Amino acid sequence: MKELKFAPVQGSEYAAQHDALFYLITALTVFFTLLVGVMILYLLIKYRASNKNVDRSNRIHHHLGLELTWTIIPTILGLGVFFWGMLLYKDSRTSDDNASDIYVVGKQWMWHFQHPNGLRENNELHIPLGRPVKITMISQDVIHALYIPQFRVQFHTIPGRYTTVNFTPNAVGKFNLFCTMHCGAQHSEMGGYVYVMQPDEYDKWLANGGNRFTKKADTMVESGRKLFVENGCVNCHQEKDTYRAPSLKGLIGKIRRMNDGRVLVGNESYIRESILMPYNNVLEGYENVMPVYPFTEEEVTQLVEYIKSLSGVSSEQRDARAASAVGPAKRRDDVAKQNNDANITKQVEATSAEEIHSEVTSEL
Amino acid sequence: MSNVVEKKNQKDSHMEEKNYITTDYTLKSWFITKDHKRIAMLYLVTVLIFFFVGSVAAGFVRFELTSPNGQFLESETYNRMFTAHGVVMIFFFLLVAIPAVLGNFLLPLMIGARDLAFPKLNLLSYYLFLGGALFGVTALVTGGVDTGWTFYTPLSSMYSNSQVVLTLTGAFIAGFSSISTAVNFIVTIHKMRAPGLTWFRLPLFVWAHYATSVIILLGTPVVAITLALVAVERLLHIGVFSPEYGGDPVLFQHMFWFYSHPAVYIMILPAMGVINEVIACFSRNRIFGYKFIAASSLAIAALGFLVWGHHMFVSSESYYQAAFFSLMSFLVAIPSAIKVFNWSATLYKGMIYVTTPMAYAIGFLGLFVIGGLTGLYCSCLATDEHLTGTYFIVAHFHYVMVGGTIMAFLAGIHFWWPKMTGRLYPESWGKIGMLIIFSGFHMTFMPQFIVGFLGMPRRYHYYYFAPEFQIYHVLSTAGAGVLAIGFMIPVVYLILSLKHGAKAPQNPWNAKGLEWEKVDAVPTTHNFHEIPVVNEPAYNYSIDDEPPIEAEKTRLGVVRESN
Amino acid sequence: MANSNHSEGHSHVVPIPVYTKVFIQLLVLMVATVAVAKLAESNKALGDMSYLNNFIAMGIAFTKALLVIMIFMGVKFSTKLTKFYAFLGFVWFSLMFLMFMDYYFRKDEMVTGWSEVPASSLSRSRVVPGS
Amino acid sequence: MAHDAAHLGKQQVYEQFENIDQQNESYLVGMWSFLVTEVMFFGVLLFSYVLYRWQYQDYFYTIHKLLDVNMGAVNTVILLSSSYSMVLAVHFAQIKKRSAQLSALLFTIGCAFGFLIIKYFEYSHKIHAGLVPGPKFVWPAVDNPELMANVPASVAQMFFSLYFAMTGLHGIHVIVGILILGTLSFLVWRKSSLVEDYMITEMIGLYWHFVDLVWIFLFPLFYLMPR
Repeated sequence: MKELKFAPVQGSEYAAQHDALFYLITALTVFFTLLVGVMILYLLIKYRASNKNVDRSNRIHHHLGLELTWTIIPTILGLGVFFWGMLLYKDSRTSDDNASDIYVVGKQWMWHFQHPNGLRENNELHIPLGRPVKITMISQDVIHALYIPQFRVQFHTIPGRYTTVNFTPNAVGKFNLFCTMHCGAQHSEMGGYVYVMQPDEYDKWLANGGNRFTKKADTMVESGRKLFVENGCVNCHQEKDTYRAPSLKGLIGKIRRMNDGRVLVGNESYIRESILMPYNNVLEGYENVMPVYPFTEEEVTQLVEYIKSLSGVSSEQRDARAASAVGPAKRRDDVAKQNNDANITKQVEATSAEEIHSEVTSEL
Repeated sequence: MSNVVEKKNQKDSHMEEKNYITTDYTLKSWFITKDHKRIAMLYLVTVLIFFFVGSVAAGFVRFELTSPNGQFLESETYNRMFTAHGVVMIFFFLLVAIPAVLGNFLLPLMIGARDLAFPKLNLLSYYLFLGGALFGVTALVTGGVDTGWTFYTPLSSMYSNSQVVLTLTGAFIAGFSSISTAVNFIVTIHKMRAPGLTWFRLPLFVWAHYATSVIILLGTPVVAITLALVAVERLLHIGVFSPEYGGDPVLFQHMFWFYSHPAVYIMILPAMGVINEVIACFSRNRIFGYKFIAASSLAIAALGFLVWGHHMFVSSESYYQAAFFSLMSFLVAIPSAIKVFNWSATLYKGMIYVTTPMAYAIGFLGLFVIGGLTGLYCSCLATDEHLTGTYFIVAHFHYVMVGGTIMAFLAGIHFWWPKMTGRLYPESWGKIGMLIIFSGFHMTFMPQFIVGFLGMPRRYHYYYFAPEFQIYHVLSTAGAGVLAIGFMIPVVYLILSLKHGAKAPQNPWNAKGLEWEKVDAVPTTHNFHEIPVVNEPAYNYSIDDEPPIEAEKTRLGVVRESN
Repeated sequence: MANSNHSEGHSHVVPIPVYTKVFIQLLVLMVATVAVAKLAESNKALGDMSYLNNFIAMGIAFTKALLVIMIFMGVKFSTKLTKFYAFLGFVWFSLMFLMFMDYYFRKDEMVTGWSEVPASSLSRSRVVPGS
Repeated sequence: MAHDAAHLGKQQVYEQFENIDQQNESYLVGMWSFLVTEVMFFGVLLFSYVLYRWQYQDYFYTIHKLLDVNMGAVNTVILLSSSYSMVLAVHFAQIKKRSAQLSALLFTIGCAFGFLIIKYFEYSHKIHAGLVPGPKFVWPAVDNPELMANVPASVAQMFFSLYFAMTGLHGIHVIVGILILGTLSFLVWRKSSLVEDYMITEMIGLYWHFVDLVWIFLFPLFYLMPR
């Protein structure tokens, strides 16, 4: 028989921070439960009706001081817990700049993962130790929720909208992967495992094309490029802006104005919406001429990666830059330093963003 | 119908009026009654049937979970079972149990009125409830629903192959029953109080029901129209909530929880009202901090509408809104804490008789404190990220709803049983039943906290991915067995007491309040022989009050004449 | 009973000319709102000013609603209790617009949301995903 | 207590009430709290409308041109007039001018029918043009295909879903109103003792004004469509 467990393994950096808060609230819960419980039992016994030898004179029925005490103390404690929880939550929801991207499509009833190098996995996810991960998720049917208890993270996977989960695994092992949003008949079978491996083992695993695939698949960028060419996107979206369509180079992070006056930023969601519902966001100065392409969510993620690569920010490129700078070891500080270079390009775009901003504000 | 004057004359000439039960024995007289007490009894029978149905479904669920690979159900059937459990228990039991049964019976008695303001509307609300419930039952019989009681889109609107529309119709109609009851209560409380019964002399039970009614009034229409939109979407394939058609599934969650979180307060506020009455009576003491408790009821009702977002911390709600709702959720806990401390303080210098209702009230405190405090984990953003959607949440809301509402319901049923039926229940059996329910409850739901923290997702049929959860599920199921036995005990002795119970005197507990002091042992159809005039505060107890009836005199088979 | 001896309030009989005046006001407002809308649509010269039609149309709707509630529905002549319930629904309905917070804020946060950026957040545009 | 009742004529005081004042005020509060639920009821739809309009602002603006402003305007005038005749009915009920009350009520019912007839023309036109959301939705709309070509069908469906949901729910309220008003007129015509109490007319009036109130908001939101 397995030994009795009372707490899940702490598999990520966040898990330890989460548990600190968790045990603090547990302490508060136990303390107040005991406080009320002991108080009630003591009063019950002391003032039981059969006990006539107890002073019951001078009863009081209200006492402002007491009321304020037990209003204010719980409020302060509650606010403390609130702020701690809020800050921690913010950390866990913010992705690390160096995080490796992994795309997930949730469908009834499986998880479909794509690594940037094109490797795909179903209901299994292999990741290296110590490397921050940003999972970008979308559902192609109903709402699911990706949940990895050992990492203490969970978020809904919603149709029509990208959501993310961020974590940095810091323990090697096999962890659970669950769907926590009821999604139909086989909801409880929509699960699997997350394998956290030593970085060198992981590199080996990657090089071998994972456990199941002997043949190396196209990277996501390559697959995206193929889709881009095969579907004729390249006819309109060319190197330079044409009268029919804008260039997609440097789209990521760029802030542009639509023909109805809204100002949008180019990110994954923007690209996705422009592919599936091109009529929704038409760039200023262009006509709505792009037809709707019925890509699957997987294909869309590949196109997203490809279009990101045009801006030089696909995961693959970032990894390659990091690798060329510091060799195979992926120490986070080094990667961060490396990434500053990438930021320079973005600074340039940010200035143009500021310009648009001032333009917008002056108009308002 | 006649004028008031004539009524009073009649009463003078018929001093030996029959009580509301004996006034007419025909079945028809029950089914077209406009008497709030009879309607309350109709509700009582109906909700108990639904409690049974919901419990059976829960039994299937618990039994299935004793093995990581399930016992004998298909996953489809399992999903229908837990949905049936949720839908029946919430829409057809918890939301109506205390307001429609105890509230209906007691409000006019407590405020010195002959009936609710709109007796016909009251009867209509019963039939709406019954109609809604029948739709629900039809849905269950013809295949069930598999979406969970939350009906999240697009699963419910586009993907599910079950009786969603029927169930939604049932919930929709039952919603109108709630609304008409709420309108009735509000008007009654505002306009029909006896002379001298000012707001701050009202029993806190009445305050609690007032707050509840306001919530129902403001919340129920929202969920009604939202569910109707889902049904329409299912039938016509239009997309207010479906991303394929440009809609937003998260909007449904906002609208749904806009009502369904306050609905939790619809369940718990009347329960708190009951607890006030019971604790004050059996500690022979005025409720400590009357005004704070009254105000906290209203505070809960108001703040309760500002916390719906805490059900959506991980459903792509924006960070800033999540923070706002988290803050409000911490604040809404404060009024509940105030109530708990005030109840404890009421015991101080009390003359405490631990009768069955009092035992249930203490049990309520024990469970509600745990349920309320575990709410902190769920309103705190960081911990909720891990715990939401797991068995931790399941355990938490069972502690609040079952531990809170059902314990209080049982406390109230026992407390007012003599008034409702004119019979006493056996006191010793009452306490045994309470102890079994209390311990069975902890056995059932304590393991679920642990297994939830370990990461067991809710609504899972199989958990072969993590077989180490099994031990907790087995413990929980064993506890559920104990709980089932516990619930059977009161049902048996209460039914037996109808025939064999000792006759209740007018005021067996020597309690204060119009319903005990100014009304016959079993109230007559129009409750009061003449409208009482109130000139003292509520709960005007003193230590010199007579003790409640002795336990020996309440055994089944002992017949005592009413005084 | 608490309020048994007040019989002014609700049985207040309002003279017909009051109603007629309100009715005429309503009709005038009605004509005004349609006229403004048509003007805003047809007159290109107004250009970007046409968004003002927003405020005018809704402002007129609120005025009309207030006239109906206060005079036709007699809230002006009724007790405080009635007044309370008459406005409770509207106040509470506006609470629902808290939901907008969600849709508005979702655009500019660390959670990848939709892609619209409100002007207020442009200065913080470096938090965009994909960076 | 009973003197009031005697003084005010045959007004019936039900047994749960002490006197006519209490009863009337109870009715009023009850009716208003019912209207609170109605506000929340329409509120949900209104919110959905505002949200999606905010998201698809330009498209909604384009689509709204398919609606006929003139029909909407005429309907608004009709409803306003019916509200006016309704207050007159309440006024005559208060001063017990039964025949005047009856004619005011009949005028109100006539207006309600007028409203429905115009709505019928509007709806049937939309139905013929295939604008009912669902599998048979026709888009771009036949009325103005060039203008509508740029508008995605899903947004148009959303617009018309909301349009039919809100005006439909309002229409149901009008029909219910006609039934209640019809019953009331019948009772007044038969000089039933039930309507001796003007409160019944007053409550039905409140309901009817609420129906008017909803339309006061629906009209600019859908037909004038502020940009």
